Amino acid sequence: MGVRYIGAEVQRMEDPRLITGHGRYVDDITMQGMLHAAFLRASQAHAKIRSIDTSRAAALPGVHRVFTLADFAPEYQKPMNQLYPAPVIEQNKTQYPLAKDEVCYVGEAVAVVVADSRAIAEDALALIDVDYETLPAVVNIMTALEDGAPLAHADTSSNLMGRMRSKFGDIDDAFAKADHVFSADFMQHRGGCHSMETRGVIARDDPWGEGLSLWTSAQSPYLIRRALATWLGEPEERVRVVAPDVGGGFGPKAGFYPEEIVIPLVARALGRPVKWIEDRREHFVATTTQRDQHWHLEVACTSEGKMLGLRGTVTHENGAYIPYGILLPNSSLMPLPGAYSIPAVDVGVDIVFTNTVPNSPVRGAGRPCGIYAVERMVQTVSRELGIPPEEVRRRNYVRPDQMPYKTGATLRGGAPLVYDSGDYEALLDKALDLADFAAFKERQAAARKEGRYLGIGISSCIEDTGMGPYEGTTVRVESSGKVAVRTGAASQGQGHHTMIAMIVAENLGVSPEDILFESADTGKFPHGVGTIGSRVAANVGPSAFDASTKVREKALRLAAEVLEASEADLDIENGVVRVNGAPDLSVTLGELAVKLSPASALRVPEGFDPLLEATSYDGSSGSPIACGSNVAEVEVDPGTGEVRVLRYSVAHDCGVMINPMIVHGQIVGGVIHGIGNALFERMIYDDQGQPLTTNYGEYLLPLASEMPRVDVTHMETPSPLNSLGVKGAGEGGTIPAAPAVVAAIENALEEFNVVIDYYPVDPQYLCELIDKGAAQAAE
Amino acid sequence: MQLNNSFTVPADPATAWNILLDVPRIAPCMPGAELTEVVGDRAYKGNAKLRVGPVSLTFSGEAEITEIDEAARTAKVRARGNDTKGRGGAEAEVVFKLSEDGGASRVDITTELNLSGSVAQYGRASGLVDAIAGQIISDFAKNLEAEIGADATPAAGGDADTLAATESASEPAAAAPKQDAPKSDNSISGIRLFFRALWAMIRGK
Amino acid sequence: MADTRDIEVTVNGQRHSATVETRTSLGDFLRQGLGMTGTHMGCEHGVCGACTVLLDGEAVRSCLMLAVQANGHEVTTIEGLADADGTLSPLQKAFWENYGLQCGFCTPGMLTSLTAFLKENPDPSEREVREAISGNICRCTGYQGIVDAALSAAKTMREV
Amino acid sequence: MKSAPFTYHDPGTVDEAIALLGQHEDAKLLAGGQSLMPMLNMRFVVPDHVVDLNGVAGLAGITDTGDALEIGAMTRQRDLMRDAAVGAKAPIIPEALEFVGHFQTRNRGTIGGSLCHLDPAAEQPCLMAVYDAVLTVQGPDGTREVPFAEWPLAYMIPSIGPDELLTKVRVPNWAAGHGYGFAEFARRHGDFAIVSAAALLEVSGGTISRAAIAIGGADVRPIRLEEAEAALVGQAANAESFKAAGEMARKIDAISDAYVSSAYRQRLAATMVERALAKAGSRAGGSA
Repeated sequence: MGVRYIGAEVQRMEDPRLITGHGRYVDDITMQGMLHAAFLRASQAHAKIRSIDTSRAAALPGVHRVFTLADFAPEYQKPMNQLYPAPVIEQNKTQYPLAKDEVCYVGEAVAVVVADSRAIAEDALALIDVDYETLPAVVNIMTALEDGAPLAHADTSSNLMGRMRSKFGDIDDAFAKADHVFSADFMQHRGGCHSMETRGVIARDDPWGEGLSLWTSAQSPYLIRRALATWLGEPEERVRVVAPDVGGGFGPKAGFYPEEIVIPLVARALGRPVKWIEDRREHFVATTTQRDQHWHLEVACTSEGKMLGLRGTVTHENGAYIPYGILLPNSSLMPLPGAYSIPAVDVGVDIVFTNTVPNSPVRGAGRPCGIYAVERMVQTVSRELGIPPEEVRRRNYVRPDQMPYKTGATLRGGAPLVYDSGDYEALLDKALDLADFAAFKERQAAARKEGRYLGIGISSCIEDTGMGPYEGTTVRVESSGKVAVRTGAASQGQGHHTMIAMIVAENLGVSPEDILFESADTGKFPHGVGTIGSRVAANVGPSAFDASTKVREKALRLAAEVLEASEADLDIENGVVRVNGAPDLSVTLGELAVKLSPASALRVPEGFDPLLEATSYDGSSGSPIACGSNVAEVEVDPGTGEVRVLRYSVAHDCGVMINPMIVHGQIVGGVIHGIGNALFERMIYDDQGQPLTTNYGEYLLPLASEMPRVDVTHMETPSPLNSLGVKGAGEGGTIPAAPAVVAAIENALEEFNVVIDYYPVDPQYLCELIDKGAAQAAE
Repeated sequence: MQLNNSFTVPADPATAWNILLDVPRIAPCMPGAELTEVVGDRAYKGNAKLRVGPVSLTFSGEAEITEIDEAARTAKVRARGNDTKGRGGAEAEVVFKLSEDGGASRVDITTELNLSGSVAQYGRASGLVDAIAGQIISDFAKNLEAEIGADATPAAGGDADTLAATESASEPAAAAPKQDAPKSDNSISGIRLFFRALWAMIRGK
Repeated sequence: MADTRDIEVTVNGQRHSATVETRTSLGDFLRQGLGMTGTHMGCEHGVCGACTVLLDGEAVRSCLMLAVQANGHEVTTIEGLADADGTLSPLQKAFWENYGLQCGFCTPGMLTSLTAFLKENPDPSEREVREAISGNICRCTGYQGIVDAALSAAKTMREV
Repeated sequence: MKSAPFTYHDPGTVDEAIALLGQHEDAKLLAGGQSLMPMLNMRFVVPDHVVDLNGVAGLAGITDTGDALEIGAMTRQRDLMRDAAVGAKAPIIPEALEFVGHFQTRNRGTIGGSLCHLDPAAEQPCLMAVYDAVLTVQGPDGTREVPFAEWPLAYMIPSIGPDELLTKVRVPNWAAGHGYGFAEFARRHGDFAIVSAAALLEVSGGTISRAAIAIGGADVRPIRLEEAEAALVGQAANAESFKAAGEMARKIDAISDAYVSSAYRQRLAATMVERALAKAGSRAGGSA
């Protein structure tokens, strides 16, 4: 075996060009004759469009054309496709690529201007006159299902998009035999993705040549290709979708957007490449986000704090349309009952239309919400029964001897959710050690003497990762000896190039620098799924391993013939196949590649096909379940309500780590995203559906100055579900962060009896709770 | 968002009622407002200029008196307008109710105001609409009082050098000493409004 | 008719003459006018910091300056941080070694900001580094790798 | 998010700048650009003309006149923070400027720009309020002086005409060794304050002989806490008197917006005033 890379902290292959300014993001691409587009977006949350007059805009010098839906061919005046059909969707509302006669959220695309420059296109937007008839808007999910509530769509009779339920075990029995039943109500508000690169699309149509090409800042180019081809009624082979360097994704870039239809259509109509780059204000109103979710839960438990059942209802905000099916509500329910062996669950969710931007997964999708809900109930049991929170967890964890553990829930594909491996209690101990939990009470007491309020909070989570079906890889040795590796998986900063190069390099006996990596181009690799749900390492990892194994075997088989040696005596190192014990006998991988595809008139070696290449779609046979326990230590300033996270400790298990440095970065970045959700990020709409938070002075992304250092430790429990033993790591930092932070705040403010029922926990809200608690204590 | 304001007209209800329904006559009393066209029996077109801090807006739109109840002395006005530079719009339904108040007339105004577009999408400045509305109503009332008193048409827009009022009603912006007030660039900083509906700059709750 | 001006700007040591529309931001001019796409526009309202460049050595937001205002000045972008022979600056090297980036979109602003900061503060504390980059938003890294990179680069530069 | 087109002017002198303002309707002055440029990019502000002050001679610089600091309107925040005279005579200024945006924006941002933009939550107007600074405004008919108390006319509207220019501010010196303290609560480093407080104290023998307190962010313009200032004079500079002053701050008028209620602003005002005074008290060496 050559050099070991798997498990090593290899510096990223992506970085040299990115730190010298030579990345290639969509907006960095220019083309001959390229024009620029800007969208007119609905200023009303809900309105009928009486008329649109584009004549003044079209007359502006520099404007090539202005399009509304009516300017498209009749076959294109139809709504977008539903990519995730599901029986529970009772009202299937997808939007038109440009609004037809009704707008249902502020930001919905109404018209598009194509001009010589973006600035001119924006000048023209102000000259388009839309005559709206304002309709009542629905914004608040808590009243959206009431009789007489305004309707999000004029032609519907209810705002209920659909209902679903996670139900298993004997819930009635669980509650009948419980010593205690406790309940909690809480609102969860998660914000947007806010990748630092906004979305962007370039389309070029070459009907007599390469067909329609799309460069888009996306997580799922293959999904876009299929959706676009299907919508257009054209062959997928004539549509090429490329995701070049992408400046962050975090969920919302995994969808299929109106702009990805409109820009190709207008590029085709004008016969010129057209670029649209979303600006930051558009990002606030036109890129899908997560928003409100309300939970009412009851937990049945014994006097010892053993949880027997969970039941309740969830109200989930869907936004105006359904671009992601029921993905988000589903992934909110699926993680129940978290890291705990709770035998019975019965939780239903009402999915509600509102006149706000459509909702989508954001890092972790619904999992952070589901885990937050479970962890809230653990905290509730702890508080009500006076059992320390870590102890309640110990009494309820799924134990290693229960693995594989079927929760009773089902995954999106219908398969049962099975926890494959892990030791949750050991992981908690590691987290507590890292956090110096044992000495916290002393720290807290010392601080209290100085008038400071410290608190500590724990959370534990599981995460289903690596969902199928596949993410393939092709490995091909070139005549130069370099190794071309291609996959469909798009990267938005996760370091796929490095990770895959490490696997292939180790397996094939080449240097990672000799690997030519290309990904996320439907013209170069036939099929892919997308970079979502912490699935890439657990799918591309095995396929890269498998493909490179096949190439290695082929190379060794051929080398054995060439070198007249036994395969068992061969090894590959640094691209050269050598015979053990006979160092002079060698052949390079490049030479072997040439032998397989020789010049004309020569023969391909018998028993071989002509390429030193293999493709694999090997992946994971189920969802590897990653897990983590986090400990947050916070200080609350009762004078202002400000919360500072002083210390944050993570014990995480994502199976075998291919590159621990990359895993570490994913965890730390994920935690900070989660802390942002817990404390800062809030997207406010007014009661008419006008978004009030539309700039970065008001939408509070976490900054370096407020964020703590995150300490991370790992366990590596290999997953039995794939060849490398890996589990996903991309969202494991985010999922448990909010419950840990919220529990820590409550702990810090115990003397005020603060119980938090909303996040993000802003300081004003916290001051209200503190003042209320202080007043009660004074009575 | 709903706004509630009131003012007093120094005239008996019957007189005040007729004045109030005489839109061409009272429009110039509204700070920033300019009536450009009478388009129907009770429908009007016009512009309203408003400056809030560094943002100068001109709303262009129309208003119509949609209901008149002579007996109850109640009138309903619908108005809507859009900023001429594409920064958003305002739409309002305004109910005026006139009642006797110690020989004079009290006008109670209830406004359902909807702002849209970028003018509506700035959370930090939300909460100021009420204060601005209060200021404009107070300036309007003052101008109207002068109008009724003089029984002559005042200079267009009054000469109220009103700046986008965001002061609380008890401490009006106009209290700034006159001699220190800058020369007003009428096209921009003089705040004239058409109908209440169109003051619309900043955001409400 | 568009209002334009002729300007002369030195970017990364090289002089450029151009005619710019006066409303064009410095960032857009660098990217579209000069084709130097290393500078990224993240928010165009001065908060995210991705577009930060050095103007006569001081870090500024290139979205909050007009190109015409750079007339006669020197601008350094991410493309100009390495030596002419391609040798990475100690800060760039430290970003690579400390995993100071993931998607790379905020990186130009981080590198330019920290280049200016470390020149004035050769021996910063972690707190000071965190405050220095508080005007640069990163959504991927959680900032830790960036902070470590800055501290490591400072140490390297002090030892040179 | 590209600015609408405008005609750009770059005068070299104050007179040229004023002349340009007189000639053109709807002209905007461009100082450091850290507030105007975002509003241009977002098209909240759509002027026909932009008059750039960055090339105007004589608008930047700091002069110590003995009884006051005279600060040119185009003096950049960075230069104020680095200036030795400001550090010695008015140390609250660099302390407060740490809270203004980020170092990259302070490299461009100017004091005059901030005073004319007049965001109620901005730090520099709050500083001018605590100092009773005097602003010099120049127009076609010459110059006039405006005490800061009369500068804000309304929300983000200063007392300046369309053809006038703010040229400098005069910040009167306090006694050597005076106490100073700036406290601010914002959600994140560099954000606009939700509430800030600036306090200046002169203390002799443990007793307060002079006090000034300004609060930013709470109302539509910075406000002075005159009642508390008067109450403090003659009192011991200690935690008790500072707390009492804070309680007076709780009664101020405060605005509410989509994020924060007036009640919370009042609560913060109490905390910030108390904290600013505590800092000022400790620096004045007032006996506790």
